[in-house]
Amino acid sequence: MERIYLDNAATTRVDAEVLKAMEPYFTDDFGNMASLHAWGREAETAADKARREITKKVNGKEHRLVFTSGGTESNNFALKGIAFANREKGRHIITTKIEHDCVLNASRWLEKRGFDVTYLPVDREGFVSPDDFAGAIRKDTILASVMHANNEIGTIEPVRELGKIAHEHDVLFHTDACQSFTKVPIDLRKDSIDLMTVNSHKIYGPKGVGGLFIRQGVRIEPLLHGGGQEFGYRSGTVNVAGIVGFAKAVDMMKEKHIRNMEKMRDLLIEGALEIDKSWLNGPRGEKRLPNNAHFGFEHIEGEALIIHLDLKGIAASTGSACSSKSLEPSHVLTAIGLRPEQAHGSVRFSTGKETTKEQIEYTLEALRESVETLRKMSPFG
Amino acid sequence: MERIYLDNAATTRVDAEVLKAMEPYFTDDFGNMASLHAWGREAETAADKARREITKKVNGKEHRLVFTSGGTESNNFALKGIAFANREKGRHIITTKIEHDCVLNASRWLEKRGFDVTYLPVDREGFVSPDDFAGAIRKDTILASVMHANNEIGTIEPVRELGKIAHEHDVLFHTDACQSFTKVPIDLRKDSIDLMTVNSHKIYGPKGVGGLFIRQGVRIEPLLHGGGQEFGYRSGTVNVAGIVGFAKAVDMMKEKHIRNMEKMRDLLIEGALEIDKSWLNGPRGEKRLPNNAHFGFEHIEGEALIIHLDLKGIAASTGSACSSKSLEPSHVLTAIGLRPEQAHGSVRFSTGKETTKEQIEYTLEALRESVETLRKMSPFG
Amino acid sequence: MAMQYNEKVMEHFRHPRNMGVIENPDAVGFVGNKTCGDAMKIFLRVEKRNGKNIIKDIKFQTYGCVSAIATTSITTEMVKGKTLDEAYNIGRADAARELGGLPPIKMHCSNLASEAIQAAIDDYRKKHKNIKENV
Amino acid sequence: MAMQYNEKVMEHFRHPRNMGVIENPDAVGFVGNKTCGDAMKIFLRVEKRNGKNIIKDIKFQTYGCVSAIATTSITTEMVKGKTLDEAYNIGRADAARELGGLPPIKMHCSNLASEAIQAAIDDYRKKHKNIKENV
Ligand SMILES: Cc1ncc(COP(=O)(O)O)c(C=O)c1O
Ligand SMILES: Cc1ncc(COP(=O)(O)O)c(C=O)c1O
Repeated sequence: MERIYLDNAATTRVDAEVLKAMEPYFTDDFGNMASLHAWGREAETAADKARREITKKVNGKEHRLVFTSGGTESNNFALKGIAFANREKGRHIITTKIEHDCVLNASRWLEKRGFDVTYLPVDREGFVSPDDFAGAIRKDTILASVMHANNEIGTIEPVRELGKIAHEHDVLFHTDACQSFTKVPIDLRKDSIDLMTVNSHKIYGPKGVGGLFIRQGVRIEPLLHGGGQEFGYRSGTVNVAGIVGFAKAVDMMKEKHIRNMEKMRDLLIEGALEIDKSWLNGPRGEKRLPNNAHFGFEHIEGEALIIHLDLKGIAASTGSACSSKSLEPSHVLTAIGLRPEQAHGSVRFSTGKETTKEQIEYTLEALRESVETLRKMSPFG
Repeated sequence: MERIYLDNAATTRVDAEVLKAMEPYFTDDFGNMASLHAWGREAETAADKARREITKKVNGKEHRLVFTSGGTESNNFALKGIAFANREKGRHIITTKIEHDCVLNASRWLEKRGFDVTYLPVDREGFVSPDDFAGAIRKDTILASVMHANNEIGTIEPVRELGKIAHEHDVLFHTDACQSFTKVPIDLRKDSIDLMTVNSHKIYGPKGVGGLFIRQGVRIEPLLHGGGQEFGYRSGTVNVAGIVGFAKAVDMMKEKHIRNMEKMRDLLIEGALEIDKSWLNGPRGEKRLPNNAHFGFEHIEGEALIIHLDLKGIAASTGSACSSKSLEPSHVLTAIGLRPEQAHGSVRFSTGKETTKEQIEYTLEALRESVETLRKMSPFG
Repeated sequence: MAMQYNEKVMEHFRHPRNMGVIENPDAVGFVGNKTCGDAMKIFLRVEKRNGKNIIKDIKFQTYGCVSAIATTSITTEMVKGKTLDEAYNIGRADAARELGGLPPIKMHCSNLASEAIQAAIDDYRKKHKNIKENV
Repeated sequence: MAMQYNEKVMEHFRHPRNMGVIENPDAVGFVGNKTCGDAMKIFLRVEKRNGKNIIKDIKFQTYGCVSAIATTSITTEMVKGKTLDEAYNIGRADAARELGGLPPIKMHCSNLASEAIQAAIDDYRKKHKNIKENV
């Protein structure tokens, strides 16, 4: 049985060339960047080169890239670090209802520590309204955090507009770009971004590596205190091999890969919507992540569908309550106005640079069958 | 020129077999542990196996190993997590003057947040006195954090005794075992340890991977909030390849490797002390890390000596002020009572499992020469 | 957390036993709803044998996750041929045990199957009582 | 942070110019101390030429880090053959520039070399003044 991986939004395969680029930093140039000797200098040179290359991709001339252990750490660092460092200025933070759990749960933690957080609603396609955003800004607002693209339904938020509004009101602007980085253009300067979260394992790089771009001059408190690595912003022995792999992954993402994701996504959307009582969540076209397809199927429970597809060798994901620890359906699907029974029947397919037309055709066939089988099993079918 | 790496306390080469064990988890079984499908299950199975294997090494029957990005994160997590979760019980924490920067700086941060920290002194060999420890415990003490072995001078602290005292007073006991893990026996149960920090890159595993053992039932708040991975203790996509490498590294550390480190350490100590006006910092024998040799040389500035040795292909480290960002000599050397000029002239050599007698002989020859040259250059020589 | 279902659970999910409907059943039980993500319908054919009410045939329909489907499937197997009293006493823990265990977070899903059977038996008893009374 | 010294700095560290002592020097300058980790001693031989005081020979001893050693070395090269007034005006930035740059955190180390030379020149002037006065 061929196995078909359509869960690239969850994580990606490390590209063989990325692994090759990393290898010397495991076994040969394995030094600690903080060391004075040749091994230390080699490590530092490699990490600084990686830092420069990644920073160039997003026009980060006024920014410093601080390496972290991933998107979750970067988001926790950004929110808590800005909050604690600027609490004399104000205690109000703006974010949205559809952020990743790490932004939401860091925000909730800050609420318990005396901060006040506004969670902006979104429309049925998942868009934050710039008017709502502007309206939420208060005198004591210090930070706004709006994701660049949503990980479930693929909505690309109008960060340029939001960043501009934030800056007009002297509010720092952070965006979580874990899903969009290298896939959707972003420009730290033109998009008025003060802080941006990125990670490596969504773009064919290794897990356990991420970064936070920080505009120079922005006051932020470290999350990890210690030896003062990463310009004092993030202590801990730097994961040089991981960083080199991250930079290689960034370098390897080419236009043709994105075009392939997009084409496969569109084939999938077209085919899946031919299934009876199905619908697409999130927007169509330009404003959708190139690799995201997210469907609802009536009378279907998502976990059962995912496992059914899994038995046919196909990897996808669901926002169904049954698949989550909280037993609540996805907060994103709820935020776009789906009823619980609609959220339960949701499935996300995320295409990759290696996805083929044959794989999509096989997947559509399997999807049709599985939906039919499960509906037949159901008392509602 | 042969290159001789004697800075294994800073970081180690990733063992070729460790890398081999990791490789499949980069490119084949690359799934996200949180995914429902086959890729997710493979990842989870691998991580859980690694977790069990590592936990077994330290008799962690009542503990859960939570994977993190390294020693710095684990220590920040332990201190801040325990402090915040138990602040209704009390606000006093005990630690020592010779902890790693990440424990000290996390403690200082907690002091700014309303906690009260006692930094215990040590004797000339770096030992914490159990009497001092017992004397420092107050009614409102919630946590004591004492490192298992010191990273600079190699002193192995009497954690079993300290843990027992802590428990008698209902104080949680944390130990930072980054330097000693797998090299010096420890038993989470017998040593009365509630929390223990470990990491991978000091034992021939990859950088960016560590863990915190947490006794079940201990109240601790996460440092990284988010998707609820790692039993809800540490969010973020789990670095499966790194964890598999960590477990392999733990498995590969054998008695013979430790015996080799020890033998090479002793050769080095014997030879270096033959140099005029030299001395050993830290204790001798059983109570010293098997791979640590730490010397002082009068009239020598450490950075110059390290770079001199570096020119001869030898990697070592120093606690000299000139090598640090703060331009202060090492807090550990100050704590054991060295005068600043003595601290400036300090050098640490840390042997490894691959260190040979020939390398030690060459190193001693180089050391003698370098010390002589630098002393000749000095106005004090 | 990847759900680690065992072989037996997966076997019942892949090939559910007694899946379907009984035309003109003696009793029907329905529990759950779409909003909470799990719903089950149980159809019974009951036969009197030696003065006892025996479940002669049983069919089910389930909307829900893997655990819900597998526990309904195995529960129908377990109660088939049993008396109504015996069937009524088969609790949720029994189905999970018979399946060789479920992921802890999924234990709640196993409630529904026994509840659905109890609902069907209640339905049968209600109807039967009515019949008796009406005679 | 690994210190990234450039080639020229390393060359001066490896092969310090004018290292050593001058027997019976015309002047001596000493700055720094062991406690702060850097100390330097400068020995001068001064010659009058065309009415000017020229540094004819210079030697140094340094206790300190790579930057300290390299800046002393290059500073002695820079002042050799210069008049005392010229030498006095060579500031710390000059040595660092001549070396092609130092790691930012190490810039402070370059102070000491010019200070040591100024101390030696002060010593020369003091002695000389005394001689004049005593004549
Ligand atoms: C939008 C978004 N933010 C944050 C994260 C968390 O990143 P990481 O898994 O690297 O911690 C993810 C992915 O998991 C994501 O999709
Ligand atoms: C004793 C001790 N604690 C903590 C750390 C920090 O660990 P890491 O580098 O994995 O963050 C180290 C090493 O750097 C150490 O030696």
